[in-house]
Amino acid sequence: MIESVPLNQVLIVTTLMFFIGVYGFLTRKNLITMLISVELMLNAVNLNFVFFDRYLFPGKLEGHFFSLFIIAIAAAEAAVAIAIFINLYRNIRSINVEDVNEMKN
Amino acid sequence: MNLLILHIAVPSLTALAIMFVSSQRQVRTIAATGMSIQLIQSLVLLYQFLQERMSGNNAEVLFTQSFVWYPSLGINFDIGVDGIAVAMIMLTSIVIFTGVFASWEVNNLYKEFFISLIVLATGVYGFFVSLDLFVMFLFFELAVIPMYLLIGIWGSGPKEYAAMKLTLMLMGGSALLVVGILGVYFTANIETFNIIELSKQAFPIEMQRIFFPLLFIGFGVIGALFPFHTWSPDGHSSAPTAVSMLHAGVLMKLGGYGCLKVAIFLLPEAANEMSWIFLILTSISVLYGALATIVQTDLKYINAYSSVSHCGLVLFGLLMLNKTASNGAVLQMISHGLMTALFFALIGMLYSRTHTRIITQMGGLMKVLPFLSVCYVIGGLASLGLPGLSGFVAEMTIFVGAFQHNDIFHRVATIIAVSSIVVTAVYILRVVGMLLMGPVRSEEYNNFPKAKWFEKVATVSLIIGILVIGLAPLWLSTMIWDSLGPIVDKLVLK
Amino acid sequence: MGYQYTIWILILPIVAFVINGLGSGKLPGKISGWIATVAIGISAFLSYKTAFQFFGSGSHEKIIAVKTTWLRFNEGLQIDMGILLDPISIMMLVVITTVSLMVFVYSQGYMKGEKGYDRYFAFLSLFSFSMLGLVVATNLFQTYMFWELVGVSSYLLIGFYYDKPAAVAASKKAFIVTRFADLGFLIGILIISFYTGTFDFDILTRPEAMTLPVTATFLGLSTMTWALLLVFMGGAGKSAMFPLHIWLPDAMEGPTPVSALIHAATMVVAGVYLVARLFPTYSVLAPDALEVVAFIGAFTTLFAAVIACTQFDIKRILAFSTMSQIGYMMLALGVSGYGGEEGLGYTASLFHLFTHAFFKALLFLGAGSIIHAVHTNDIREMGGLRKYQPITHILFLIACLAIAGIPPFAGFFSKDEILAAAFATHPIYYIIGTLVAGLTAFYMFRLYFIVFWGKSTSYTHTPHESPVIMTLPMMILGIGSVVAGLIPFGSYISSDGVPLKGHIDWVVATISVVLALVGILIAFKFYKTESAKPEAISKSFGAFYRSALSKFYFDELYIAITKGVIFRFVSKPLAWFDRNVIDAFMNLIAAITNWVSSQIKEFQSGQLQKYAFIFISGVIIILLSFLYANQ
Amino acid sequence: MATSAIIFYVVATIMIVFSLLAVTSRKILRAAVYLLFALAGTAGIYFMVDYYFLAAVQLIVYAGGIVVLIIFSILLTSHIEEKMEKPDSLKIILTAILGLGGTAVSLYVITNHLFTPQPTTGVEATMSTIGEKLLGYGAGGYVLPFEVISILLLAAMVGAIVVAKRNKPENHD
Repeated sequence: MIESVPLNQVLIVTTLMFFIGVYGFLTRKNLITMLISVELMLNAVNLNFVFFDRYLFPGKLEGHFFSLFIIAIAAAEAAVAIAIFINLYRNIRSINVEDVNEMKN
Repeated sequence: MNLLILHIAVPSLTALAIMFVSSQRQVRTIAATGMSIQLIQSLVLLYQFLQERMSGNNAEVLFTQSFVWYPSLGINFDIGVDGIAVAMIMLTSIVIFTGVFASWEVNNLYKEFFISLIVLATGVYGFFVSLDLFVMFLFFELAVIPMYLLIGIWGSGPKEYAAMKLTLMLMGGSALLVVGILGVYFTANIETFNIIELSKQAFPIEMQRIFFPLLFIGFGVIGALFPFHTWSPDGHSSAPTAVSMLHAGVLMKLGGYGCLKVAIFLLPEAANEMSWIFLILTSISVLYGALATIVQTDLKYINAYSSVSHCGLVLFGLLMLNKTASNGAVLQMISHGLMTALFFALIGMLYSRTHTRIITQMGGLMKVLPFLSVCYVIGGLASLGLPGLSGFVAEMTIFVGAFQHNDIFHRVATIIAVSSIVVTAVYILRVVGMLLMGPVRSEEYNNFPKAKWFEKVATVSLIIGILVIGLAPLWLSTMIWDSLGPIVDKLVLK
Repeated sequence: MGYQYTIWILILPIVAFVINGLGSGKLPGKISGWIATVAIGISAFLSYKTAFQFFGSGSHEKIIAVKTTWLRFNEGLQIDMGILLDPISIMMLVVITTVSLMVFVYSQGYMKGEKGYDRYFAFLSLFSFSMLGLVVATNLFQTYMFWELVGVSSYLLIGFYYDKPAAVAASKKAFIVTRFADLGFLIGILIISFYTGTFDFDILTRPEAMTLPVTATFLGLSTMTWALLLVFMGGAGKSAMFPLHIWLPDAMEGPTPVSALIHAATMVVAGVYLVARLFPTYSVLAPDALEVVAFIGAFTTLFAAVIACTQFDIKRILAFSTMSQIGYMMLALGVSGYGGEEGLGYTASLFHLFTHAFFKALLFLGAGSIIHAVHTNDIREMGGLRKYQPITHILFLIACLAIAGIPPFAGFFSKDEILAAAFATHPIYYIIGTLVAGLTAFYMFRLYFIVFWGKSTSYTHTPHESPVIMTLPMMILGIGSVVAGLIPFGSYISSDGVPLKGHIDWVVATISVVLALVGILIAFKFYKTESAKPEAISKSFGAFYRSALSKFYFDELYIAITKGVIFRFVSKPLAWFDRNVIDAFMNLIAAITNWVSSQIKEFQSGQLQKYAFIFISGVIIILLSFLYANQ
Repeated sequence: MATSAIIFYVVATIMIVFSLLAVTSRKILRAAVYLLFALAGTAGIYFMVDYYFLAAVQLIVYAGGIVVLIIFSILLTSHIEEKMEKPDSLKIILTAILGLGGTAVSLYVITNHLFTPQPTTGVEATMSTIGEKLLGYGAGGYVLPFEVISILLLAAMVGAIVVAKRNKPENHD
């Protein structure tokens, strides 16, 4: 694949994916769907790391490890986020982002 | 140890010491002691300065010392004084010394009050001794901030409004200053904020045209330049006595001092070119302030507006851009500082007895409070320029210097400014007539306590200052004259 | 022998001022009066000594006895404090110290038991100091400084009874009017210093030494003329010349000895002295200005004399008479030329100043003695006092004869010289002068007859003669009023320093004496005994009489200008403008800031997605700008 | 065209389509499932660039862990049948413009930039290499980040438990 698909084209895919994530993050109201969008963005970034690693610095594994760590952190993030959502739901019976304004004022 | 560092250290330590005591008695004893030490060392400084000059030391600034502070930006804690700074330090010492005595009877949060007051004074001292623009500005801000607290907490009347207005307007001025200072710093591009170093740079005229107004207005705001003077009446009328004294007496002088030592000194060509604009503004402010005073009825408003007029004269003298008038301007700063401090002190003392500051509701105080009344008359006479008191020396030096200008425009402006002396006489005599003379207004006036010892200390020290300058002005005038050389010669040469 | 000791003439009064001022309220009994009197006494002695030494030496050259730099303006201009001795300053020293001494002694009786006795003597000493400093000034600025000090002492003394609203108002008025005139003086000084580069009388009064380019003109007159006119404005203010005269009648609110010293003999002639001091300058550089001096002098002398005929307050009559006499002096200066016989007016003017000091001081002290006895100022409530106050009566009569110009009293000689000088140059001024001589005789004797003869009023307290401490100084002044005219004044004082042969112009003298006698006769007819004639005559003058009685409504005019125009139409709107326009503008800025911030507060909505939206937009914009910059 | 390229394009299309569906679907559970496909596609691409370990981790952690977590939380907080309300159209348009703009800028940069590979010889991403690197503390070793991530995971675990656990009744008023 590395030989047959140029870097520019694979980057188009990750860019699209990233901005789809952005779109979702900005339009969705449900916190869980926003989390889904964040995961998409993270995923796109991960792909970028891997691509740059493979295409531009073959034989080095920095991108690989970065992605690995990002996946780990994403897992941690998702765990904490979902814990917060559930707690939130328990308290205000909603996980709508616009309803979360307890700390305002 | 360098005397100038002591000038900053002593008030700081005093403020620190006050923090550790609790009773009012202890607080004011410490404050009075600290400020007395300060006064004494200012006298020593004056003496040493004159001694140095006499022994032929003609350096631009004396007692210099430099501490590296923030090397990557070229910020140093540079200190050093010339004759003007020495005179201003002397003034500050007298005013803060008397200010402590004038606030002898502050009962509410006295500890915090004295700390703020002395921190304010520290800022003023720092401003006068520093040679580094950045440090200077830092101390300038240090002087302005406590003012907000002092007026907002211990003031009277619409104090929050006044405090906010005053602080915001001064901060607005500071904002212009920052831009101006940074402009100068980056144009010079020699990685230093030192004024003396910067003054040796030749700044391009296009750049000067931009930054001179910024610096001049920035300092002009605190020097009550028309039309940026309106913080003055509100601020002064709400401020507690000592704060009014310090503010009108010293803080407003930072404006004139800064205009001279920063704006005009560093950017002489633009000063030459643009002085006429500000000259018009200051001429207005001289006459306008005086005329607006005539109809005021609140004693503090009267003094505030007359300060506008007198401080207008300071800037007016500076803008004439010659040695004599600038000399007069500096003299006027000192003279007005003493005078207005005396007025505010007396107003505070009278207010503590009559509980009103409206002159139409008072009268005949001369009979019941002879000491304070005589002091008031002396202050008034100094204000209207009686020979033998400081006001005359200062005003005449300004007028004579200004009138020596070759340009007819400047001479006409001078005549306009001169005519304020009549208006001044009118409002001073109006106040003296309504307030002190005439029949005693009310029976209860007879129960007023006579002047107390600390009130006498405060007023007498100020009057001594006024008299010394008024009777023997030559030494002071010469001292200032020598220091004006580097500043004004630069203007003439180019 | 040097003249260094003259410094003590100045120092002693100021020392007396300081002692009395600091010790106010603490000094026991009458000690303050004695301190002041002794101090001025020694000053007087030293002045006489100076006069004898100076005039005895035969030379009339200027001598600078003491000089020290007080303040330096720049390389050229500086204020010196010094003592300049020349004929006129020494003459003034003698006049001032003499009259002061008399008034100080007199005051010890007059002010006995008054509250503020020591304050009174402190102020009087201050005044004497300032006045002495004024006359010995070596330069224009020193004159100005003492000029101001004199003004302030006058203010303090007029307002001596500070709990009397009328006194307070009068003192304020006096100070402000003279201050306004001083503004002119100061501007004049500034202009002069600008063109000549000096304040020194030494240079200013040597016209031959002056090579200044008087090319600049303003409204058709040279700037130097304007400068000297402005200086004269200062003099006119102090000397109560029309139209700056309005303060003098009110100044009579002060204690009577003060009026005698300040508002009759010394301070009010400072204007004359000033013009005389700068006379060479006026004469050579600005003859036009002298024309104005003469005109103002002539007008004032007539104007004041007319008003004096209608007044009823004894001190005000004397005040108007003072104005009228000073008008004479100004007139004489104005018509005088420089040097030789031409300079008769100059000599005459100062001669009149000299003699006037004696008889006018005497008149005021006499008036004080009368007021002391009857406790009123209104002459309609007096009458027949010759029985109760014989000494005062005689002395008052002497003074009246002197002022009326009856030979051989002092006023005759000086007035004759003035009229002669006027006759030689301007016939119109001569006619006015002679007319006023008659009027003077009339109103003075009107006063004299009403007070000392007239109807015998029933007094609540029987009037009594004043004590010796008051009558003694009056007697000394009385002697002065008789003999002062016999001094060969011209040989001491003349415009160019060359002695002037004094002689009496008999034609002029006869006419004026006859007119004076006519005036006295009319007064005798009208007022010797009560009669209805004056009433009828004043009725026949109608509106003119009424306006003269109200001093031609000048007070009202000034009040309209100051109160009405400046106070109401300038200051009030300005104060309003400051509060409601400039300050409101500042407040408006604050309000706008507030409004804007309340608007943009919405950005801080707490809505996560809005933040993210703006954040990402920002990132994109920054990216775009980088792209743009890299192209 | 090489087979691998065709496979890539197919996988890429699937990923993009499911990503779009994941952010637009109005049924929340479906969105989660679409996400799963997008993530799985990513894993596929990892396989294609020979990063087998990473692909495995992606499948296990993302697809197996996070998506399951998300689905559980959906089940806890939402009704499955419920359709989410549509966001207002202004918001959609603005966001779409923003997204498209961002895409355009990025694509502009990507297409105009000439990427030059660094000719380096190095290691293959075999399991043993990864293991050595991950726990190596010499040059090129990742033990420090590895440990840091471990701590982070621990902290996240504790944090998640603390946050999500039900408050005790006495504190619950």
